[in-house]
Amino acid sequence: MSSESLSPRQGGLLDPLIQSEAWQRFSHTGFYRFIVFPIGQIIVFIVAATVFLTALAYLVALLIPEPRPNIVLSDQISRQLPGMVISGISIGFVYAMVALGYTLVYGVLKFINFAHSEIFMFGSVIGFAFMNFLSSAGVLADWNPVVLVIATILISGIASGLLAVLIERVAYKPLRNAPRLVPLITAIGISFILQDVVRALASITINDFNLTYPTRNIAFFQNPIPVVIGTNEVRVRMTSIIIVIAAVIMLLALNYFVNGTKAGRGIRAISMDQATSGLMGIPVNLMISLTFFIGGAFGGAAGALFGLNVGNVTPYIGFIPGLKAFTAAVLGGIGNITGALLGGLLIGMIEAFLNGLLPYFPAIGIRYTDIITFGILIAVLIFRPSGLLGERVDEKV
Amino acid sequence: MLLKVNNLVKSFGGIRAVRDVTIGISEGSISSIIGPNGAGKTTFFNLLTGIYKPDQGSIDFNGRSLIGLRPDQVNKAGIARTFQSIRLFGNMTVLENIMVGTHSRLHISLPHTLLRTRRFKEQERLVQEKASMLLKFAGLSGKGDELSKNLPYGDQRRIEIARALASDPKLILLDEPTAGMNPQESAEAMSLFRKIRDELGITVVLIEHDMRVVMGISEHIDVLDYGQKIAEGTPEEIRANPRVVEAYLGRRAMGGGANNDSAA
Amino acid sequence: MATVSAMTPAKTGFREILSRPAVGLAVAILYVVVAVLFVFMLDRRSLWYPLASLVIAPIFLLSPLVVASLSMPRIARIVLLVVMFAVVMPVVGISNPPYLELAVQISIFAGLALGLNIVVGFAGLLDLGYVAFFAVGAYLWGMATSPSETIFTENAWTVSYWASNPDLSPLAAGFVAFVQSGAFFFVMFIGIAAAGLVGVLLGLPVLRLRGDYLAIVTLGFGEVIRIFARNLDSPINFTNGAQGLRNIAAPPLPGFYISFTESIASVLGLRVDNPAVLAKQLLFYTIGLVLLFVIILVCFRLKDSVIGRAWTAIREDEIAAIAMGVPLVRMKLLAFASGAAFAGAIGVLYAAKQTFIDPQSFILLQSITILAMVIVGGMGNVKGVVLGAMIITLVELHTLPNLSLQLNALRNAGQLNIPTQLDPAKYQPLVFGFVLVLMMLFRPAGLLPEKSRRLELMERNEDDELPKEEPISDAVLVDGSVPQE
Amino acid sequence: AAQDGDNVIRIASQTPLSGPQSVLGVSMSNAVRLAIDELSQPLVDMGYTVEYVPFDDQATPEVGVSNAQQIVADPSILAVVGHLNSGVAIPSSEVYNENDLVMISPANTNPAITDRGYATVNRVCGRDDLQGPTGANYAAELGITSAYVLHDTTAYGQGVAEYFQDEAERLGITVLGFEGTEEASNFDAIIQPILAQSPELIYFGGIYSQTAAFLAQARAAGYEGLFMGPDGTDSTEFAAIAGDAAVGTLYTTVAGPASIYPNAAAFIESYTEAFGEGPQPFAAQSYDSTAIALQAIQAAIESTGGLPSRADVAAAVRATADYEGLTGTITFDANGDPEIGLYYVIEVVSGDPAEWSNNSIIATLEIPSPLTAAAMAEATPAS
Amino acid sequence: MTVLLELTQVHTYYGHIHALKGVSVRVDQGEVVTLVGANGAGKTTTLKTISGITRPKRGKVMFNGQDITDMAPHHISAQGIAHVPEGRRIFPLLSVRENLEVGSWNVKGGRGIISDRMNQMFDMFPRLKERINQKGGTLSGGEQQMLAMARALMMAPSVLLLDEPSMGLAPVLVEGIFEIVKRINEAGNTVLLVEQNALMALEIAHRGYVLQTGEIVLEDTGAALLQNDLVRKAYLGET
Ligand SMILES: Nc1ncnc2c1ncn2[C@@H]1O[C@H](COP(=O)(O)OP(=O)(O)OP(=O)(O)O)[C@@H](O)[C@H]1O
Ligand SMILES: Nc1ncnc2c1ncn2[C@@H]1O[C@H](COP(=O)(O)OP(=O)(O)OP(=O)(O)O)[C@@H](O)[C@H]1O
Ligand SMILES: [Mg+2]
Ligand SMILES: [Mg+2]
Repeated sequence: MSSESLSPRQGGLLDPLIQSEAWQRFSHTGFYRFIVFPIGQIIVFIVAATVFLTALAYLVALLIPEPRPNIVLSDQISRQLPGMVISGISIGFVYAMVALGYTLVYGVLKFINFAHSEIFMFGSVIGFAFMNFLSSAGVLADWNPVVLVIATILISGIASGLLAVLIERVAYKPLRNAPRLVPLITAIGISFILQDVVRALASITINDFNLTYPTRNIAFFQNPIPVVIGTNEVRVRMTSIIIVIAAVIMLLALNYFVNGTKAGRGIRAISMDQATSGLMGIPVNLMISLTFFIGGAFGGAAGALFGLNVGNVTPYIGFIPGLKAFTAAVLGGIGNITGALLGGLLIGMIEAFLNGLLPYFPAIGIRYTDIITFGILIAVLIFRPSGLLGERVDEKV
Repeated sequence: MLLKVNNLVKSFGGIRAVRDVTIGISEGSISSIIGPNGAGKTTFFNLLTGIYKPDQGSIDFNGRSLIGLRPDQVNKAGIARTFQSIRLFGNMTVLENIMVGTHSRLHISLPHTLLRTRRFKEQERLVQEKASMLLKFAGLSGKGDELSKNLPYGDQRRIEIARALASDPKLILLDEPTAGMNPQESAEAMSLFRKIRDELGITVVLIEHDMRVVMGISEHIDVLDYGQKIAEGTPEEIRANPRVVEAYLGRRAMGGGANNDSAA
Repeated sequence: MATVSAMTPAKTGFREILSRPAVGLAVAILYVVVAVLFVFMLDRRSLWYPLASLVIAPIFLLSPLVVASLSMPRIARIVLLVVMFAVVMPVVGISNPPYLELAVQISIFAGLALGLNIVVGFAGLLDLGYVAFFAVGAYLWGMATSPSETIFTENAWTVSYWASNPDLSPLAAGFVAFVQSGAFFFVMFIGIAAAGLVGVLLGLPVLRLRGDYLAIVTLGFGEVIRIFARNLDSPINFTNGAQGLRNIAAPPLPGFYISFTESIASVLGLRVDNPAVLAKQLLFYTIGLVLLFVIILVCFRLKDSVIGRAWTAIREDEIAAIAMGVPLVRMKLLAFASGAAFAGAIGVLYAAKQTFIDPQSFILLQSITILAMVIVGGMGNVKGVVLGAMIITLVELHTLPNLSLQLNALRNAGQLNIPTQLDPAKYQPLVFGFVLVLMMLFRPAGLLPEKSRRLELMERNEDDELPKEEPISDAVLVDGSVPQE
Repeated sequence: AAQDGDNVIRIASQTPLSGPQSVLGVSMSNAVRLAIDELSQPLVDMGYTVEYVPFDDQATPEVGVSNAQQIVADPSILAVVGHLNSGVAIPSSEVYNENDLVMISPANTNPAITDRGYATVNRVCGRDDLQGPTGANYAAELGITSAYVLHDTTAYGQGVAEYFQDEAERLGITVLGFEGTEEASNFDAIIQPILAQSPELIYFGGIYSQTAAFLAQARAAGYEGLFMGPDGTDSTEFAAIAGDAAVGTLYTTVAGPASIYPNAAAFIESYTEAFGEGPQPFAAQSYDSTAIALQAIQAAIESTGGLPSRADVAAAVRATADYEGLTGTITFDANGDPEIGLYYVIEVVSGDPAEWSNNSIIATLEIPSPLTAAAMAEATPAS
Repeated sequence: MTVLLELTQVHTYYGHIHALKGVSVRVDQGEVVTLVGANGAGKTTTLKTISGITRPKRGKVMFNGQDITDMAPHHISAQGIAHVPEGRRIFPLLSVRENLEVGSWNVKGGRGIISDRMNQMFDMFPRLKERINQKGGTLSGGEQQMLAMARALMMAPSVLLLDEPSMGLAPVLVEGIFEIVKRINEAGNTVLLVEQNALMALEIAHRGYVLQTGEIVLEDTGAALLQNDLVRKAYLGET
């Protein structure tokens, strides 16, 4: 596992600033390294992706101004732009949070934890269970919505993290010396088990496994916020804003944890060499459990946020977001934390743009969204075989 | 000259690992390349064998340029090598390892393989024979059916050499072949290197830090430092070269260690 | 250097006796006879029928593998296998058609697993989209012969298998008849070629990728093929999209299959209403078996050749392999293409047997199931992979359904009371998940590991005696190539 | 009871009992069980035991076919009720048909099911090529001029959506978009171009779990037009998921709402009592399918005087005429389609799941099956 | 002198390979002890058995009067045993500073102590200070060896286990490494040294053991072993 170097590369326009003494001092403070820089990075990613995709869209509009009779593509783009960007960002952050789980585990144990999409699902179900409990106790409406959201994220995050640790202990730890494909198969087995166990529990307790978040009666979550941009008004859903804020806070915390704390350093050391880490005094198993806990907690929290956003979850919702998040992790460079963030945002944005604009090309349509997304992934990997931010490990021989 | 390298350059990002190296190897010789850690010796081998692409310079081998060839093509052209950190096919037997080495000399055809034609069987038989011959040659008799990863270090070095020999090279490149051997074992290894040249007629180039081996076997030595060639000559000339002594051989212990290039 | 300590003595006694050819032969014959007797003893009317069948089906279907594994004179083995496949299996199949169906499904999945094994097990390339090549073969035959209204059936330029044009000239009619009789096998070859070609086309750009990057790209490719299959119904209809292709043709049924079926049935005293149906199953069984046989032969021949050694070398260490003269991309492409070609051929058989295909038959879960067969059986080991395919197919198609049928029968008989929420029929994937996890935990190298992996496994078994607390990966420290310098 | 084999009659069902589609599959299976419990008395009186054997086809063709082989191998199974997915029903019914075993489908609306003309294959549900146009016709009647059509990319959803689109265009409605998506929960991005074109109607060919989630999010994003779906919409869960956004939704179905049909009301009541939850779409049809099978077996026994052969049962099923079921009166035509399909257009009146049975019928259409229509056309040649 | 570290009749296996067949080794407080032996004799395995990476099947490892046979590696290292493993094994993607920080995992007493120690290391290996923010993997072989040593010394161990610290190093650096070992020992630390370069190792060692195929065949003072015929022939390359 690696994280991007925290100091900007040299040789740019900003060199005079970067080389100034004040900046040097500032750039080594924790405030810069763990707050300013990561937030800057997120903003840069979002802005860059938006600008790039928008430019591309207008380029297409230039080439094919009227893909369908009475549809002027450029008009549609400007009308839909804010909506597409917002939905791209909000789902992008969900993908990013799930992708982090893949990336952390991959970084440390070098295997793809396919059960992670079920951890995500579990988080969404726990979120439901918690809110449903409050709702049936009749106190849901009394809770301050902000407190409610925080509590839900915490509870589903912790529960999912513990579940991930449990899975690691039972199904992966005994196989740590086995060929890497073996835990892949147990992970798939665990997926089946988790889906059905959750389903059985849901069926027994509420006799149904279509779980609808009770928040649809709470005005705070339901009433969209109208935002007027230029001449057109977009309605931003509260849940989208919640996702973005929660994800950013959690990502900052993770960045601090991995790059700024002793435990984080230990995890990074383990990812490179378990045996030597043990020699250094690092409790390897504990650190691996910690990794699973954090990855699981992120997945679970993302699940709860997702559930809150879409309103309805089942034991089977994990698969598609899981697949996309996995794609995102690979796109960004698997094992790389910043890469997972970038990959998630990119996949979310690309999807939003494609889903928003392909309908104007009836011969293609949004049914080809996934194909185009995968096409982009393949193209990126052909030119950057280790993903966008993956370290190019040209093996030294 | 079997191999003629002119003005070879290779950098990694800011690190200039090989700068403007010109080296010639004459046919039938045993020669060494020495130099401090990080001097670019292994990188030089990697450039010769196509694992890295040179930034500049030419490599002419046996009258043809090797620039732009893939490692397998270089192998086919007649250069075989071993690795500084042993890279055997750990889960294959010793014999199988050596058999893989013959790959570039074989005729590979799917129909023949699937139909098990006479020609296929004949070729398999030849490969087997050659592998057994090399097994004996490298002093590994009786260990042919063991998994290579289960053998001790010294034997693994020998397997690597036998595997490299299996492709009938004109030139063999050995990267620190005696590292981790004790003096006794190093002496045995030296006689193996001589046999390779004398009995098989293969030109040998080695990278070594063990001066007993280098001085005892080399007919010619090139010295690299900071990616540049700083000296060449016979062992006696090198031993007497003050630049080499200062950069590499060392008179007395120097606490900080004064070798090395790497990033500025 | 260290010496190799004596092998564990406890097991040798029994093993040694079994390894005598005469004993092996006797045990094999006894096994087969008992298995067949068991099948004929099955009483469909018994309350415990599902449970009995659940136990007996694997016993019976595994018998060829038992014969293949016991030591006995080569000729005896061949005779025994031929008798098994040519006589015992068809007879049992006619008396108990679900077992015949199972045999066909097993041959299909074993063939697929063996194809994937070439890519994953031999060459070490993780392919998560293998089902795409299967789809290519299946759609080829499906599009050629389905009466569903695709561009192929609407336009005259393809010979429709079903509606031969009455106005054809005698010459053309003769050609059509020829194509019809040989079409299946002809298309099977095209399927091999087409899937192999697709394998190369995909492989060319992506084989430079390492490990898990390759996995995600192949996964994406599998999805792409499925999505194309689903969406290529407009603007021009190639695949009939989500509606799928129905009434796909079967290969022509030779007459003697029907008479064979009828005579066997009359010998067994069975009433067979529609012998053609059973005969068709037998035909698929034959094709599946021959195909599987060819695939196994090809696997063995490839593995035990320059090509196989090159693949193993690539799997072990790419850089060393290329430096030793193994052309990486070409050998990887060969692995990809041969694995794909098998899948293509089996796809044709699958479409013909299934008579209906739609994009849902080719989802990611299929690829993963096939991968599970390879790994559960023992990556790289042909016999192991066949066993893995058998077991997973049996568990999915026979064991689990029968388990829930048994519970349901008990419930119908009033002997068991299960709330509907916990209806066992609903939880087959749960049990399947447990089966996967437990199998891997207890046999991490697969049921029948490859030779070298078997050695690793033994090491692990001994390690089990060590304190469980902190198993530190020792392999890393000693064997791992150290990336840093 | 099962020991005395010759008197055991079994009815099998094949539906997805596991996986995401199991909500529907389980409910179908439950309804079959309920029908057998409630309606097998006449057969019991004749001295037979009727048993139910549920199979899980996992919505997967291999599993369906393999189960089908097991089913046909059990001679006491005289009828199959199933499947949910046409992709599974088509290959499995080849096996049934080869063995003369009758299948009655409660849910496969794909035209291909009966268009093969098999003597053993029947269905009690509507056909996509009739249901889709029903919706379009009604939309035209409402004076809708523009519509946006979505589907779930399944054979069912896409099929019905395509028939809707064709009819709508024929009637002069502008179809602003026709899109299929596998997305099940997050529709943010998909809604954008719809909002940008402000259609008067969205038609979504799919199952309620997807369509309801879509509707809720579309309303939240500001969509104010009409929403319409096929019979996959007909579930209390639709209201549970979409909440107040569900109000005003239109859907087409062959099953009238319970509030108007006393039989249906009784069914819902006994179903809820037995299984603790309300029936899902296709449950009523499954009940009817089973009832028809039981009735046909009874008729076959009466005419043959003993345990009938499967072919007898198949013939008896095909001969079903004027059967008064929960979902209307059924007479099979020669292909196994109901001769006259009674299609309702229903409007959702409340976001409360408990109120679902009070949904109001706003149009009723009788549409003949293609065979029947052809026969009628022959009988009264157009002048 | 007090016995600091003691292996009694240790048997270690790799699967069915019996690598140590009853090895007994004693290291006293303040000594430099070296293990000499051919390839595959079991030297590395002995060190790995001490630091808990491999587990002996039989036998006992005592440290400071405490049984550490079945302890996890991180607990053993917390006892004050530092192991510089064969092949250096630097964390390639961590910077030099981070590598040293990882080495001080068990150091109690906060930032102050750690930065003091780090400065000591920089005094000992000035080269490392120049490379403080460079990634470990990009260092040259010699620098990595220094880093490996410094990383182990960060935990101020009472015993240092060194496995072939001179392998692959230029002659000039080999001298430097031995110089440092001497200095460390003079500062009061105990060292267990494994070296192919038996001559130099025996020169600085107080005592030495000769290992052959997993068994101890000789034990004596360093000076005496240097004179021993077997040693001279087999390990010093003399004829
Ligand atoms: N793939 C690579 N990426 C980055 N830097 C590299 C790479 N390969 C080599 N280097 C750098 O190039 C320089 C020369 O390395 P090389 O391995 O050739 O040294 P060497 O002479 O073989 O040293 P040694 O005797 O220690 O093996 C070193 O500074 C090394 O860090
Ligand atoms: N991971 C392993 N798996 C199997 N056998 C091993 C393993 N590690 C070491 N061995 C074997 O154990 C024996 C002792 O090895 P060890 O590495 O301790 O020797 P050594 O004295 O350090 O040799 P060297 O001088 O080569 O470093 C050797 O026969 C070796 O082949
Ligand atoms: Mg080197
Ligand atoms: Mg060693």
